[in-house]
Amino acid sequence: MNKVLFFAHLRDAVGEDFIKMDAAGKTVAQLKELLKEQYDLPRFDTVMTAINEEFCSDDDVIQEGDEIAFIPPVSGG
Amino acid sequence: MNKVLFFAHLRDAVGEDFIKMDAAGKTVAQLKELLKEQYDLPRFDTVMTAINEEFCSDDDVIQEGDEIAFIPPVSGG
Amino acid sequence: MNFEISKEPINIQGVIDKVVDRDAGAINTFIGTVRETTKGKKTLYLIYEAYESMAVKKLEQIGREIQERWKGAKVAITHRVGRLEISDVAVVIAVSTPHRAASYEASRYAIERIKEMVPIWKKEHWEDGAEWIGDQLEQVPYPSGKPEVKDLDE
Amino acid sequence: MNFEISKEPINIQGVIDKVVDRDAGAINTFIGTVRETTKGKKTLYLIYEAYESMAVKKLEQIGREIQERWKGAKVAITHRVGRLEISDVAVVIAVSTPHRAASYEASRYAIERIKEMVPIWKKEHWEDGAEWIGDQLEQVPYPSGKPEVKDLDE
Repeated sequence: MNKVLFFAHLRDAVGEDFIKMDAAGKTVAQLKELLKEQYDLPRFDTVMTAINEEFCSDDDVIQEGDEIAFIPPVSGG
Repeated sequence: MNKVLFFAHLRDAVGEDFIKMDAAGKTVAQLKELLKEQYDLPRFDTVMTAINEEFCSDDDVIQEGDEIAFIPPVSGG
Repeated sequence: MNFEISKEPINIQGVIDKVVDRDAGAINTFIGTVRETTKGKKTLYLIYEAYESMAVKKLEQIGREIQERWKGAKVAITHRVGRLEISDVAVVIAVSTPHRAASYEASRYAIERIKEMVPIWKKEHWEDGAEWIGDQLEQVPYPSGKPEVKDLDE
Repeated sequence: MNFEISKEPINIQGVIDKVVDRDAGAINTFIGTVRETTKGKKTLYLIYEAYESMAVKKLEQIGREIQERWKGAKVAITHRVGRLEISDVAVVIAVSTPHRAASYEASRYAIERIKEMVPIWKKEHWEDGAEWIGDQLEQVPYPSGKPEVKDLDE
Protein backbone atom coordinates (compact mmCIF):
# COMPACT_ATOMS: atom_id res chain seq x y z
CA MET A 1 0.00 0.00 0.00
CA ASN A 2 0.97 3.62 -0.46
CA LYS A 3 -0.04 6.77 1.34
CA VAL A 4 -0.71 9.71 -0.99
CA LEU A 5 -0.73 13.17 0.64
CA PHE A 6 -2.43 16.33 -0.57
CA PHE A 7 -1.78 19.87 0.61
CA ALA A 8 -3.23 23.35 0.25
CA HIS A 9 -5.67 23.68 -2.67
CA LEU A 10 -5.20 20.02 -3.61
CA ARG A 11 -6.34 18.91 -0.17
CA ASP A 12 -9.38 21.16 -0.54
CA ALA A 13 -10.10 19.58 -3.95
CA VAL A 14 -9.68 15.99 -2.76
CA GLY A 15 -11.40 16.63 0.57
CA GLU A 16 -8.83 14.50 2.43
CA ASP A 17 -5.34 15.02 3.86
CA PHE A 18 -4.33 11.74 2.33
CA ILE A 19 -5.62 8.61 0.68
CA LYS A 20 -4.34 5.05 0.79
CA MET A 21 -3.97 3.20 -2.47
CA ASP A 22 -1.75 0.69 -4.19
CA ALA A 23 0.52 2.66 -6.52
CA ALA A 24 3.57 0.35 -6.52
CA GLY A 25 5.05 -0.13 -9.98
CA LYS A 26 3.49 3.00 -11.41
CA THR A 27 5.51 6.02 -12.41
CA VAL A 28 4.66 9.35 -10.80
CA ALA A 29 3.28 10.47 -14.18
CA GLN A 30 0.98 7.46 -14.30
CA LEU A 31 -0.24 8.11 -10.75
CA LYS A 32 -0.95 11.73 -11.66
CA GLU A 33 -3.02 10.64 -14.66
CA LEU A 34 -4.97 8.20 -12.50
CA LEU A 35 -5.72 10.85 -9.87
CA LYS A 36 -6.78 13.37 -12.51
CA GLU A 37 -9.43 10.89 -13.64
CA GLN A 38 -10.77 10.45 -10.11
CA TYR A 39 -10.61 14.04 -8.83
CA ASP A 40 -10.96 17.54 -10.16
CA LEU A 41 -7.42 18.72 -9.39
CA PRO A 42 -6.87 22.32 -10.42
CA ARG A 43 -3.42 23.26 -11.76
CA PHE A 44 -2.19 19.70 -11.17
CA ASP A 45 0.49 20.06 -13.83
CA THR A 46 2.35 22.78 -11.88
CA VAL A 47 2.58 20.51 -8.87
CA MET A 48 5.81 18.92 -7.68
CA THR A 49 5.94 15.40 -6.28
CA ALA A 50 7.88 13.99 -3.36
CA ILE A 51 8.53 10.32 -2.62
CA ASN A 52 9.42 9.68 1.02
CA GLU A 53 9.94 13.40 1.60
CA GLU A 54 12.36 13.93 -1.31
CA PHE A 55 11.46 15.68 -4.55
CA CYS A 56 11.28 13.24 -7.44
CA SER A 57 10.66 13.41 -11.16
CA ASP A 58 7.63 12.27 -13.14
CA ASP A 59 9.58 9.26 -14.43
CA ASP A 60 10.37 7.83 -10.99
CA VAL A 61 8.72 4.49 -10.21
CA ILE A 62 6.80 4.15 -6.97
CA GLN A 63 7.77 1.28 -4.66
CA GLU A 64 5.61 -0.62 -2.18
CA GLY A 65 5.29 1.38 1.03
CA ASP A 66 6.46 4.69 -0.49
CA GLU A 67 4.80 7.84 0.81
CA ILE A 68 3.84 10.09 -2.10
CA ALA A 69 3.13 13.80 -1.59
CA PHE A 70 1.95 16.33 -4.14
CA ILE A 71 3.52 19.70 -3.47
CA PRO A 72 1.76 22.72 -4.97
CA PRO A 73 3.96 25.79 -5.51
CA VAL A 74 5.04 26.70 -2.01
CA SER A 75 4.38 30.01 -0.28
CA GLY A 76 6.21 29.93 3.03
CA GLY A 77 8.45 32.70 4.27
CA MET B 1 36.03 80.11 24.28
CA ASN B 2 35.92 76.83 22.44
CA LYS B 3 35.80 73.27 23.63
CA VAL B 4 38.04 70.93 21.64
CA LEU B 5 37.34 67.20 22.02
CA PHE B 6 39.70 64.28 21.45
CA PHE B 7 38.76 60.62 21.05
CA ALA B 8 40.43 57.22 20.87
CA HIS B 9 44.18 57.40 20.16
CA LEU B 10 44.08 61.21 20.04
CA ARG B 11 42.67 61.34 23.56
CA ASP B 12 45.45 59.00 24.69
CA ALA B 13 48.03 61.29 23.01
CA VAL B 14 46.65 64.51 24.49
CA GLY B 15 45.92 62.93 27.86
CA GLU B 16 42.57 64.77 28.13
CA ASP B 17 39.02 64.22 26.86
CA PHE B 18 38.91 67.87 25.88
CA ILE B 19 40.71 71.17 26.23
CA LYS B 20 39.34 74.70 26.38
CA MET B 21 40.95 77.28 24.18
CA ASP B 22 40.12 80.34 22.12
CA ALA B 23 39.98 79.19 18.49
CA ALA B 24 37.44 81.69 17.13
CA GLY B 25 38.45 83.12 13.75
CA LYS B 26 40.81 80.27 12.94
CA THR B 27 40.16 77.78 10.19
CA VAL B 28 40.10 74.11 11.11
CA ALA B 29 43.39 73.70 9.23
CA GLN B 30 44.97 76.46 11.31
CA LEU B 31 43.72 74.89 14.54
CA LYS B 32 45.17 71.53 13.46
CA GLU B 33 48.57 73.13 12.82
CA LEU B 34 48.48 74.78 16.24
CA LEU B 35 47.63 71.53 18.00
CA LYS B 36 50.34 69.64 16.13
CA GLU B 37 52.87 72.09 17.56
CA GLN B 38 51.61 71.54 21.11
CA TYR B 39 51.01 67.77 21.09
CA ASP B 40 52.43 64.67 19.47
CA LEU B 41 49.31 63.67 17.50
CA PRO B 42 49.84 60.47 15.53
CA ARG B 43 48.13 60.21 12.13
CA PHE B 44 46.51 63.60 12.67
CA ASP B 45 46.15 64.15 8.92
CA THR B 46 43.73 61.21 8.52
CA VAL B 47 41.44 62.68 11.18
CA MET B 48 38.06 64.22 10.37
CA THR B 49 36.78 67.27 12.17
CA ALA B 50 33.31 68.13 13.43
CA ILE B 51 32.04 71.54 14.43
CA ASN B 52 29.00 71.36 16.70
CA GLU B 53 28.53 67.67 15.89
CA GLU B 54 28.57 68.08 12.11
CA PHE B 55 31.47 67.09 9.87
CA CYS B 56 33.22 70.12 8.45
CA SER B 57 36.07 70.79 6.08
CA ASP B 58 39.55 72.10 6.81
CA ASP B 59 38.58 75.48 5.35
CA ASP B 60 35.68 76.12 7.72
CA VAL B 61 36.16 79.00 10.13
CA ILE B 62 35.56 78.39 13.83
CA GLN B 63 33.11 80.71 15.60
CA GLU B 64 33.05 81.78 19.24
CA GLY B 65 31.44 79.01 21.33
CA ASP B 66 31.77 76.30 18.69
CA GLU B 67 32.51 72.80 19.92
CA ILE B 68 35.29 71.23 17.86
CA ALA B 69 35.82 67.46 17.78
CA PHE B 70 38.58 65.52 16.05
CA ILE B 71 37.24 62.24 14.74
CA PRO B 72 39.80 59.52 14.02
CA PRO B 73 38.73 56.88 11.49
CA VAL B 74 35.76 55.25 13.15
CA SER B 75 35.49 51.58 14.05
CA GLY B 76 31.96 51.02 15.33
CA GLY B 77 29.69 48.24 14.17
CA MET C 1 17.14 21.43 16.76
CA ASN C 2 18.24 24.36 14.59
CA PHE C 3 15.45 23.79 12.05
CA GLU C 4 11.88 23.76 13.28
CA ILE C 5 8.24 24.09 12.35
CA SER C 6 6.39 25.69 15.26
CA LYS C 7 2.71 25.83 16.13
CA GLU C 8 3.48 28.46 18.79
CA PRO C 9 4.69 32.05 18.36
CA ILE C 10 8.40 32.10 17.55
CA ASN C 11 10.84 33.31 20.20
CA ILE C 12 13.18 35.41 18.05
CA GLN C 13 15.94 35.63 20.66
CA GLY C 14 15.77 31.85 21.01
CA VAL C 15 16.53 31.41 17.30
CA ILE C 16 19.38 33.93 17.47
CA ASP C 17 20.87 32.17 20.51
CA LYS C 18 21.31 28.99 18.44
CA VAL C 19 23.86 30.64 16.12
CA VAL C 20 25.96 32.56 18.65
CA ASP C 21 29.58 31.67 18.06
CA ARG C 22 32.90 32.90 19.44
CA ASP C 23 34.23 33.31 15.92
CA ALA C 24 31.17 35.12 14.58
CA GLY C 25 31.41 38.86 14.04
CA ALA C 26 27.95 39.13 12.51
CA ILE C 27 24.51 37.64 12.93
CA ASN C 28 21.94 38.44 10.28
CA THR C 29 18.33 37.78 11.16
CA PHE C 30 15.47 37.76 8.71
CA ILE C 31 11.97 37.95 10.15
CA GLY C 32 9.04 37.45 7.82
CA THR C 33 5.91 39.17 9.14
CA VAL C 34 2.29 39.18 8.03
CA ARG C 35 1.71 42.32 5.96
CA GLU C 36 -1.75 43.86 6.01
CA THR C 37 -1.87 45.04 2.39
CA THR C 38 -0.77 43.02 -0.64
CA LYS C 39 -1.39 44.38 -4.14
CA GLY C 40 -3.97 46.79 -2.75
CA LYS C 41 -5.94 44.05 -1.04
CA LYS C 42 -6.39 43.95 2.73
CA THR C 43 -5.47 40.69 4.43
CA LEU C 44 -7.44 39.79 7.57
CA TYR C 45 -5.29 36.85 8.63
CA LEU C 46 -3.27 33.96 7.20
CA ILE C 47 -3.25 30.24 7.72
CA TYR C 48 0.10 28.53 7.21
CA GLU C 49 0.33 24.78 6.80
CA ALA C 50 3.34 22.56 6.24
CA TYR C 51 4.23 19.06 5.20
CA GLU C 52 6.03 19.16 8.47
CA SER C 53 8.46 16.24 8.37
CA MET C 54 9.61 17.13 4.84
CA ALA C 55 9.72 20.85 5.62
CA VAL C 56 12.15 20.23 8.49
CA LYS C 57 14.32 18.09 6.19
CA LYS C 58 14.33 20.82 3.55
CA LEU C 59 15.24 23.49 6.12
CA GLU C 60 18.10 21.25 7.24
CA GLN C 61 19.18 20.96 3.60
CA ILE C 62 19.25 24.74 3.29
CA GLY C 63 21.43 24.85 6.40
CA ARG C 64 23.87 22.40 4.81
CA GLU C 65 23.90 24.32 1.52
CA ILE C 66 24.78 27.49 3.41
CA GLN C 67 27.58 25.84 5.38
CA GLU C 68 29.05 24.57 2.10
CA ARG C 69 28.88 27.99 0.47
CA TRP C 70 29.81 30.25 3.39
CA LYS C 71 32.64 28.94 5.53
CA GLY C 72 32.05 29.05 9.26
CA ALA C 73 28.35 29.91 8.97
CA LYS C 74 25.87 28.73 11.58
CA VAL C 75 22.19 28.68 10.64
CA ALA C 76 18.89 28.34 12.49
CA ILE C 77 15.42 28.62 10.97
CA THR C 78 12.00 28.36 12.57
CA HIS C 79 8.79 28.61 10.53
CA ARG C 80 5.41 29.09 12.16
CA VAL C 81 2.26 27.24 11.13
CA GLY C 82 -1.38 27.83 12.02
CA ARG C 83 -3.36 31.06 12.10
CA LEU C 84 -1.33 34.29 12.01
CA GLU C 85 -2.64 37.81 12.49
CA ILE C 86 -1.25 41.00 10.93
CA SER C 87 2.35 41.69 12.10
CA ASP C 88 2.75 38.16 13.46
CA VAL C 89 6.08 36.48 12.75
CA ALA C 90 5.90 33.72 10.13
CA VAL C 91 9.57 32.84 9.86
CA VAL C 92 12.84 33.64 11.60
CA ILE C 93 16.19 32.95 9.94
CA ALA C 94 19.40 33.56 11.88
CA VAL C 95 22.83 33.20 10.28
CA SER C 96 26.13 33.91 12.00
CA THR C 97 29.38 34.26 10.07
CA PRO C 98 32.87 35.55 10.84
CA HIS C 99 32.38 38.63 8.59
CA ARG C 100 29.27 40.64 7.86
CA ALA C 101 28.92 40.36 4.08
CA ALA C 102 28.47 36.60 4.27
CA SER C 103 25.78 36.89 6.94
CA TYR C 104 23.64 39.02 4.60
CA GLU C 105 24.23 36.81 1.59
CA ALA C 106 23.55 33.56 3.41
CA SER C 107 20.41 34.89 5.09
CA ARG C 108 19.07 36.09 1.74
CA TYR C 109 19.91 32.73 0.22
CA ALA C 110 17.94 30.99 2.97
CA ILE C 111 14.73 32.96 2.47
CA GLU C 112 14.87 32.56 -1.31
CA ARG C 113 15.36 28.81 -0.96
CA ILE C 114 12.47 28.60 1.52
CA LYS C 115 10.22 30.35 -0.96
CA GLU C 116 11.38 28.01 -3.70
CA MET C 117 11.16 24.57 -2.22
CA VAL C 118 10.18 24.15 1.42
CA PRO C 119 6.71 22.56 1.56
CA ILE C 120 4.85 25.30 3.42
CA TRP C 121 1.74 27.04 2.12
CA LYS C 122 -0.24 30.06 3.16
CA LYS C 123 -3.93 30.73 2.70
CA GLU C 124 -4.77 34.41 2.65
CA HIS C 125 -8.11 35.42 4.12
CA TRP C 126 -9.69 38.65 2.90
CA GLU C 127 -13.09 40.20 3.61
CA ASP C 128 -14.42 38.72 0.36
CA GLY C 129 -12.83 35.30 0.37
CA ALA C 130 -9.72 33.22 0.84
CA GLU C 131 -7.19 31.53 -1.38
CA TRP C 132 -4.10 29.35 -1.14
CA ILE C 133 -1.19 31.41 -2.37
CA GLY C 134 1.37 29.91 -4.69
CA ASP C 135 0.88 29.60 -8.40
CA GLN C 136 -1.91 32.18 -8.34
CA LEU C 137 -0.17 35.30 -7.00
CA GLU C 138 3.47 34.34 -7.17
CA GLN C 139 3.79 32.31 -10.35
CA VAL C 140 6.48 29.71 -9.78
CA PRO C 141 6.78 27.23 -12.63
CA TYR C 142 8.82 24.09 -12.11
CA PRO C 143 9.64 22.96 -15.64
CA SER C 144 11.94 20.19 -14.44
CA GLY C 145 9.44 18.93 -11.89
CA LYS C 146 11.91 19.93 -9.17
CA PRO C 147 12.89 23.30 -7.70
CA GLU C 148 16.27 24.57 -8.87
CA VAL C 149 18.58 27.06 -7.28
CA LYS C 150 17.69 30.34 -8.94
CA ASP C 151 19.96 33.29 -9.49
CA LEU C 152 19.23 35.34 -6.37
CA ASP C 153 20.09 38.55 -8.18
CA GLU C 154 17.09 38.28 -10.49
CA MET D 1 14.13 56.87 20.59
CA ASN D 2 14.91 54.67 17.60
CA PHE D 3 18.61 55.59 17.63
CA GLU D 4 20.57 55.03 20.79
CA ILE D 5 23.98 54.60 22.33
CA SER D 6 23.71 52.19 25.25
CA LYS D 7 26.01 51.54 28.18
CA GLU D 8 23.97 48.42 29.02
CA PRO D 9 23.63 45.14 27.08
CA ILE D 10 21.29 45.62 24.13
CA ASN D 11 17.84 44.02 24.24
CA ILE D 12 17.59 42.73 20.66
CA GLN D 13 13.84 42.12 20.78
CA GLY D 14 13.40 45.67 22.06
CA VAL D 15 15.13 47.06 18.97
CA ILE D 16 13.04 44.84 16.67
CA ASP D 17 9.82 45.94 18.40
CA LYS D 18 10.51 49.54 17.36
CA VAL D 19 10.17 48.74 13.64
CA VAL D 20 7.12 46.46 13.72
CA ASP D 21 4.62 47.78 11.20
CA ARG D 22 1.30 46.55 9.80
CA ASP D 23 2.56 47.11 6.28
CA ALA D 24 5.90 45.41 6.80
CA GLY D 25 6.40 41.96 5.36
CA ALA D 26 10.05 41.77 6.35
CA ILE D 27 12.31 42.80 9.19
CA ASN D 28 16.03 42.43 8.68
CA THR D 29 18.19 42.55 11.77
CA PHE D 30 21.94 42.89 11.78
CA ILE D 31 23.73 42.07 15.01
CA GLY D 32 27.42 42.86 15.27
CA THR D 33 29.15 40.61 17.80
CA VAL D 34 32.64 40.53 19.26
CA ARG D 35 34.67 37.94 17.35
CA GLU D 36 37.44 36.14 19.19
CA THR D 37 39.93 35.86 16.33
CA THR D 38 40.82 38.64 13.89
CA LYS D 39 43.61 38.09 11.40
CA GLY D 40 44.92 35.21 13.47
CA LYS D 41 45.13 37.28 16.64
CA LYS D 42 43.08 36.44 19.72
CA THR D 43 41.03 39.26 21.16
CA LEU D 44 40.47 39.20 24.93
CA TYR D 45 37.89 41.99 25.08
CA LEU D 46 36.98 45.30 23.45
CA ILE D 47 36.31 48.77 24.71
CA TYR D 48 33.90 50.84 22.62
CA GLU D 49 33.66 54.57 23.10
CA ALA D 50 31.49 57.13 21.31
CA TYR D 51 31.16 60.84 20.82
CA GLU D 52 27.71 60.11 22.07
CA SER D 53 25.65 63.16 21.14
CA MET D 54 27.07 63.26 17.61
CA ALA D 55 26.81 59.48 17.23
CA VAL D 56 23.08 59.61 17.94
CA LYS D 57 22.67 62.41 15.39
CA LYS D 58 24.58 60.42 12.78
CA LEU D 59 22.50 57.29 13.45
CA GLU D 60 19.39 59.43 13.00
CA GLN D 61 20.83 60.70 9.74
CA ILE D 62 21.32 57.11 8.54
CA GLY D 63 17.68 56.46 9.41
CA ARG D 64 16.58 59.44 7.29
CA GLU D 65 18.81 58.37 4.40
CA ILE D 66 17.23 54.92 4.46
CA GLN D 67 13.69 56.29 4.54
CA GLU D 68 14.51 58.43 1.51
CA ARG D 69 15.98 55.49 -0.42
CA TRP D 70 13.61 52.69 0.61
CA LYS D 71 9.95 53.70 0.71
CA GLY D 72 8.06 52.63 3.81
CA ALA D 73 11.17 51.57 5.71
CA LYS D 74 11.32 51.86 9.49
CA VAL D 75 14.75 51.80 11.15
CA ALA D 76 16.09 51.39 14.68
CA ILE D 77 19.74 51.19 15.67
CA THR D 78 21.34 50.76 19.09
CA HIS D 79 25.11 50.72 19.55
CA ARG D 80 26.72 49.58 22.77
CA VAL D 81 29.65 51.33 24.46
CA GLY D 82 31.94 50.22 27.28
CA ARG D 83 33.70 46.91 27.80
CA LEU D 84 32.48 43.99 25.67
CA GLU D 85 33.49 40.36 26.01
CA ILE D 86 33.69 37.77 23.20
CA SER D 87 30.24 37.14 21.62
CA ASP D 88 28.76 40.27 23.22
CA VAL D 89 26.50 42.34 21.01
CA ALA D 90 28.06 45.63 19.86
CA VAL D 91 25.32 46.88 17.54
CA VAL D 92 21.77 45.96 16.56
CA ILE D 93 20.19 47.32 13.39
CA ALA D 94 16.54 46.54 12.63
CA VAL D 95 14.88 47.58 9.37
CA SER D 96 11.32 46.77 8.40
CA THR D 97 10.07 47.19 4.83
CA PRO D 98 7.01 46.05 2.88
CA HIS D 99 9.08 43.57 0.81
CA ARG D 100 12.12 41.53 1.74
CA ALA D 101 14.74 42.68 -0.76
CA ALA D 102 14.63 46.24 0.57
CA SER D 103 15.05 45.08 4.16
CA TYR D 104 18.35 43.40 3.30
CA GLU D 105 19.62 46.31 1.22
CA ALA D 106 18.70 48.96 3.78
CA SER D 107 20.16 46.98 6.67
CA ARG D 108 23.42 46.52 4.79
CA TYR D 109 23.46 50.20 3.94
CA ALA D 110 23.07 51.04 7.63
CA ILE D 111 26.03 48.98 8.82
CA GLU D 112 28.28 50.28 6.03
CA ARG D 113 27.36 53.87 6.89
CA ILE D 114 27.98 53.22 10.60
CA LYS D 115 31.45 51.93 9.79
CA GLU D 116 32.06 54.95 7.60
CA MET D 117 31.01 57.90 9.64
CA VAL D 118 29.42 57.34 13.06
CA PRO D 119 31.87 58.55 15.74
CA ILE D 120 32.35 55.30 17.63
CA TRP D 121 35.71 53.65 18.21
CA LYS D 122 36.87 50.31 19.50
CA LYS D 123 40.04 49.45 21.33
CA GLU D 124 41.06 45.83 20.94
CA HIS D 125 42.78 44.20 23.87
CA TRP D 126 45.06 41.24 23.21
CA GLU D 127 47.37 39.30 25.49
CA ASP D 128 50.32 41.36 24.30
CA GLY D 129 48.77 44.80 24.13
CA ALA D 130 45.91 46.98 23.02
CA GLU D 131 45.21 49.38 20.19
CA TRP D 132 42.49 51.69 18.94
CA ILE D 133 41.20 50.24 15.69
CA GLY D 134 40.58 52.50 12.72
CA ASP D 135 43.24 53.58 10.31
CA GLN D 136 45.59 50.85 11.48
CA LEU D 137 43.65 47.69 10.62
CA GLU D 138 40.88 49.01 8.44
CA GLN D 139 42.45 51.74 6.38
CA VAL D 140 39.81 54.37 5.75
CA PRO D 141 41.17 57.46 4.08
CA TYR D 142 38.97 60.53 3.89
CA PRO D 143 40.49 62.53 1.05
CA SER D 144 37.71 65.11 1.13
CA GLY D 145 37.92 65.50 4.90
CA LYS D 146 34.38 64.10 5.14
CA PRO D 147 32.98 60.58 4.78
CA GLU D 148 31.25 59.91 1.48
CA VAL D 149 28.66 57.29 0.57
CA LYS D 150 30.69 54.42 -0.84
CA ASP D 151 29.59 51.87 -3.36
CA LEU D 152 28.33 49.10 -1.12
CA ASP D 153 29.05 46.48 -3.77
CA GLU D 154 32.78 47.02 -3.50
